[in-house]
Amino acid sequence: MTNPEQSVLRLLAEGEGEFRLTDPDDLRAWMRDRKRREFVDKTATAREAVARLVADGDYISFDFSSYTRGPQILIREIIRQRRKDLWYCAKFTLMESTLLVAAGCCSRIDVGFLGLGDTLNRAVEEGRVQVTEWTNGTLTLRHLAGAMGLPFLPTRALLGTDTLRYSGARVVEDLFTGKPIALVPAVNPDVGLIHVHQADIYGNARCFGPGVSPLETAMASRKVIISADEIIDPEDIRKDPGRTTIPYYLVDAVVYAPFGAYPGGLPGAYEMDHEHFAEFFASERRGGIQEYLERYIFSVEFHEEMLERRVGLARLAELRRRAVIKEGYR
Amino acid sequence: MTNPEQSVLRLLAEGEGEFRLTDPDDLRAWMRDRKRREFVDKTATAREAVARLVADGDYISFDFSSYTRGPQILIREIIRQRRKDLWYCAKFTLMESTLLVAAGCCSRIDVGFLGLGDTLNRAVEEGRVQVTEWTNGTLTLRHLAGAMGLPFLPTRALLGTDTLRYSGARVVEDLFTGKPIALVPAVNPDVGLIHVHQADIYGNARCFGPGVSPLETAMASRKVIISADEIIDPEDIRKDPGRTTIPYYLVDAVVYAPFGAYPGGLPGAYEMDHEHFAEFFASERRGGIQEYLERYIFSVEFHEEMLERRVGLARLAELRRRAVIKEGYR
Amino acid sequence: MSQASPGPGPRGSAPDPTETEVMIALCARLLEDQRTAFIGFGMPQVAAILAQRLHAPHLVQVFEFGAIGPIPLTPFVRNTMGGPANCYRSLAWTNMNTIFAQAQLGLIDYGVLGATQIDLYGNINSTMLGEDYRRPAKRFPGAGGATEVASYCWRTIVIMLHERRRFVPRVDFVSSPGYLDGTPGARERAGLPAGTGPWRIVTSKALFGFDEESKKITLLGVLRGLSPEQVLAEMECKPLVAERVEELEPPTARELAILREEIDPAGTIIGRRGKA
Amino acid sequence: MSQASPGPGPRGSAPDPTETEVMIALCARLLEDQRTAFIGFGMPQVAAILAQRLHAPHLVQVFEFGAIGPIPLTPFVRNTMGGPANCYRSLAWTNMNTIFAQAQLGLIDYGVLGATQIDLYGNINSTMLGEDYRRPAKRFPGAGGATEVASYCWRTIVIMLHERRRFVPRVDFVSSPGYLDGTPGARERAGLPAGTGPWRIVTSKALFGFDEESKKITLLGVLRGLSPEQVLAEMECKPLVAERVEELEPPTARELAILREEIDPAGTIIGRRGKA
Repeated sequence: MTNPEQSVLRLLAEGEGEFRLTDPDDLRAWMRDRKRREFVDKTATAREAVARLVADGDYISFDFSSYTRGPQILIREIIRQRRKDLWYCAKFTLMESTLLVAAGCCSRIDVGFLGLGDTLNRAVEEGRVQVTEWTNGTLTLRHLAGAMGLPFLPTRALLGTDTLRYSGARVVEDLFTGKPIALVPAVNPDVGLIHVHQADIYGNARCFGPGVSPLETAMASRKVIISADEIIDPEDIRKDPGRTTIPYYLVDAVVYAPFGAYPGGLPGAYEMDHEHFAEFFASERRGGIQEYLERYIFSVEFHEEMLERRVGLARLAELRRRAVIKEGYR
Repeated sequence: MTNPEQSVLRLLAEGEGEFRLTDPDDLRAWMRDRKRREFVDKTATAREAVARLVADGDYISFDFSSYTRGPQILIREIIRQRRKDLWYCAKFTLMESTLLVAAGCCSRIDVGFLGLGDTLNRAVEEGRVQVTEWTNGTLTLRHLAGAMGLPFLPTRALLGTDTLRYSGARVVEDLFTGKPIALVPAVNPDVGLIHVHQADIYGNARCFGPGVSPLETAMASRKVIISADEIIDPEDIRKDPGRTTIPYYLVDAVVYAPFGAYPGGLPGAYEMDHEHFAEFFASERRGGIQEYLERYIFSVEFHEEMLERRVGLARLAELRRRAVIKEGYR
Repeated sequence: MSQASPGPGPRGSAPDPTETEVMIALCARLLEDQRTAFIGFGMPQVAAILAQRLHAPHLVQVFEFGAIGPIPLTPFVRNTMGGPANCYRSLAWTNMNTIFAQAQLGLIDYGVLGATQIDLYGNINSTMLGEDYRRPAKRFPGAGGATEVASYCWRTIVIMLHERRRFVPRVDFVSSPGYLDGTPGARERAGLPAGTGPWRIVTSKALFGFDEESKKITLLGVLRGLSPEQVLAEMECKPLVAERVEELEPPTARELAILREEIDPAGTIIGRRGKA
Repeated sequence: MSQASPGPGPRGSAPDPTETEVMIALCARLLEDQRTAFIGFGMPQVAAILAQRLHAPHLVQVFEFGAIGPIPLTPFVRNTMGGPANCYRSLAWTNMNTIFAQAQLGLIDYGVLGATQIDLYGNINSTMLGEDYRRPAKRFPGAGGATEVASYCWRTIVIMLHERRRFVPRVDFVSSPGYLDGTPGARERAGLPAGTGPWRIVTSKALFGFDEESKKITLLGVLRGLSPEQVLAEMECKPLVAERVEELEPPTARELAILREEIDPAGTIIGRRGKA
């Protein structure tokens, strides 16, 4: 089984992309000292949660998607509070990178999928935003590594690509098979932003339907803000433990956020607002993204005001009405 | 971020335990050619499934536990068909290793937890059974590696132990942090045996409650036999996709097996039979394991006959009655 | 072909197909029933639904956020790959690490991807144009999940609008791997799973495969009414040409009816000039 | 101490505790409320339940098959760690890879384990006795999940029957790591998580910690009525002795009442001579 010649794992290639190296022992000390095991009420407004938990320069990860169950309320609040120099993980997102870059909040993006449109493309072309190349799969795998408290995980993706060259991955000769394999470093975001269907006040959270990596993102992140369309009784969590997605001790704040995924949808609860996305993409295309930011973020003080004054309850009711497919989302 | 000196991952230590190396490409070819994507009725009797899918010399993995939701019907059938030279993965089991060894079916065990009692201890002391040392956690992690189609996964367990020395793990200097880390090779069992609450005829399967690694075991194994306490309509699977544990294309046979986990319990359906376990341990202690095998396995032709003639419907009804805790198990 | 917006014509005399309709119909025909297929965003979704409505009702679609085996509801809702209509009646809802693990393990037969630019060896660029990565002449959105799909699935199908600049001798940036430099075993040497790679390219004018030896794009078929020369003239790179170039039937009346009446009556995908 | 089977006596005058009851009560007292604790099979389960019923109602128990935060129903059902009574009202039901990942990540405060044999540096042997691994004088069941618990949790508590042969200068086989050879940083040098290791050993006679410098077992307390000398005489290895050795109160009437009346009225655990 073993080859005595092979006393090393040869490094075959190494990307030049930057990443923040996590020392698993530093991370463990954080998890020991900062993740509260007490059952305390963690509910907060979006404003309070972002003020307390999101700092300039933080690495931010978003879950699940722009169109479906995304923590849009939290992204808007981060922009409203004008955070700077964020490093954004675009592992399966679209709209948020445009908003963060246009608002001047974000100077680095791990791609995944950068997002569409000239706002972003020009920011990269002109060097205002620094991009590190990954893929949706490897970014999500990096979250799994981070969630496992490991420095890296192996994968057979990235091999053969130029993406590899501009990523932070390394290719080694596998000690077992002798074949090349890529190692991707863990990512441990400073802040994980996750929208869920239901959470209790302690942070036990449930989301329904497919997804990217809600649990891995919650485990990997140093600080976790949950936005929840519904707050439920902690006893309800305990009566159906198989449906818990995220246990409370991973969570630092719970924001009660009806329509928190708007303009995206929440499966089984409300559909995405296609008209709003059309308006967003149209503003982006005609160079009107600042007006969009002003209208939906800066000119309103908080989420509910935006919903009431910019979207309107009739539209929200219509989005709820359209959510006729309930199967499985409970 | 990168250290140009560090062009290799140094091998620091290497266990001498044997394992079957999986070449991920050979495994992929198997998954391409042997896992059926067609929706075909895979129901079979335990006898048929074991006859067709379990061969002498196979590496066998069991999920979840001896006391709870274990595929006991399939273990008994393997013994009844007197398979030889099996390599058994004792990742979280107890009773089965004793039965397999006492019946002469098993010559190697990956430990985990060997099981209790002199039958096993003597077999190891006398060299009739070869043991390779692992831990419950690293055996389960090896299944995850196998499930991901990877040659290995890293872990911070095994380090510092003698277990490491007699395992198949290797310790390297991590390329990212420079700290020692263990790499455990993937395991891809020849046969995965998994008991579930519900399955449809194609193999889509659901199990409820906590567990060891039903999905990882199903993904990692070349052949998968599901035993299910209930067969459900495929449309029911599609109406609640969040509850599917194992998708059909991983599964090679579905055995309809009411009380298939007996003498263990199935949460929400029936409790374990404490009296039976007491009888089993007592036979083991007084050297009567062959009588136990004869009574519960060899002298009956199939599972239902064993239940009827050796356990009795009154006892089974009592075990169902005791299963009063239903919360979450559906 | 007309670029006009389609609309249901009198029975049996549907208006000419759009380029997008051609791509989608040609792609749908390639998808076998009772096979697993990793479906990318946009046109691949519509092609998979069309295949399900026609010859492949048990095509098992999988998506990068973990839905397995849905039977999407129609009309198709643009953009909601992860939403309830597209994920309707799935066999399982998992997540990204699980589904990419299954693909890496060899369980997914087809991958279906849109692409911005491709080269003679099937390498896909979705990252940037220009000589210098640090100063891109033009930036694209990036690899997304296509790298995993193109690396792990047994047969990758790429859907592309047939435009000259999209087919180049060598892409500026390999975002998702094709046959790399085309040398024998190049993918395997890089560590990619053996026996995988781009299998077909479907365009609005033609169907391509890859030469077994040289790994070069090879013209297999052209849309009825077009000549191989017309097709090749619209490509910057020079593909091989199969000994017998098949004539590809344009979308049938049945394909078009399902596309226009059932799947996309609002024309959100098929009514536009296709953009991958 | 009496080894007799316990039974509820008249109020306030419970019969003498069994050795198992002593171990369980001493262990329960160490478990803080509102902390996470990885609970091993058997006595650790009963100790955790006792702690929950007394001072630690929000002790978050986790188990190697993935149950998180249950409030086990009593009477305790022997052997069903993964069954409905023990997993009752959990916060979440996960699986082994997930829960060991959380422990590896540093989220689990306490580990509580039974052990067969331990040495001066807290290394645990649950594998074999003898000079030659290939020819064991005596085989044990193996490491189980204890290696992960002892490697990852911040503070590992070991519960053991106080018998001479169970405390040895050096174990024949390190199944689960203590402080290894006791040299400074030995665990960290091996790659184990920094700042972890055995924290307390609870026996039927005494409580031990570990010396910060030498990492040797250190006697911290003895059960009321016993002298340190009596305790040390029953150990093959020679632990250090704290400057002030605490007198440990035997199980209180309240502890015993809960153990005997609520948790284990059938005496399946507490009524036997404890066997780890």
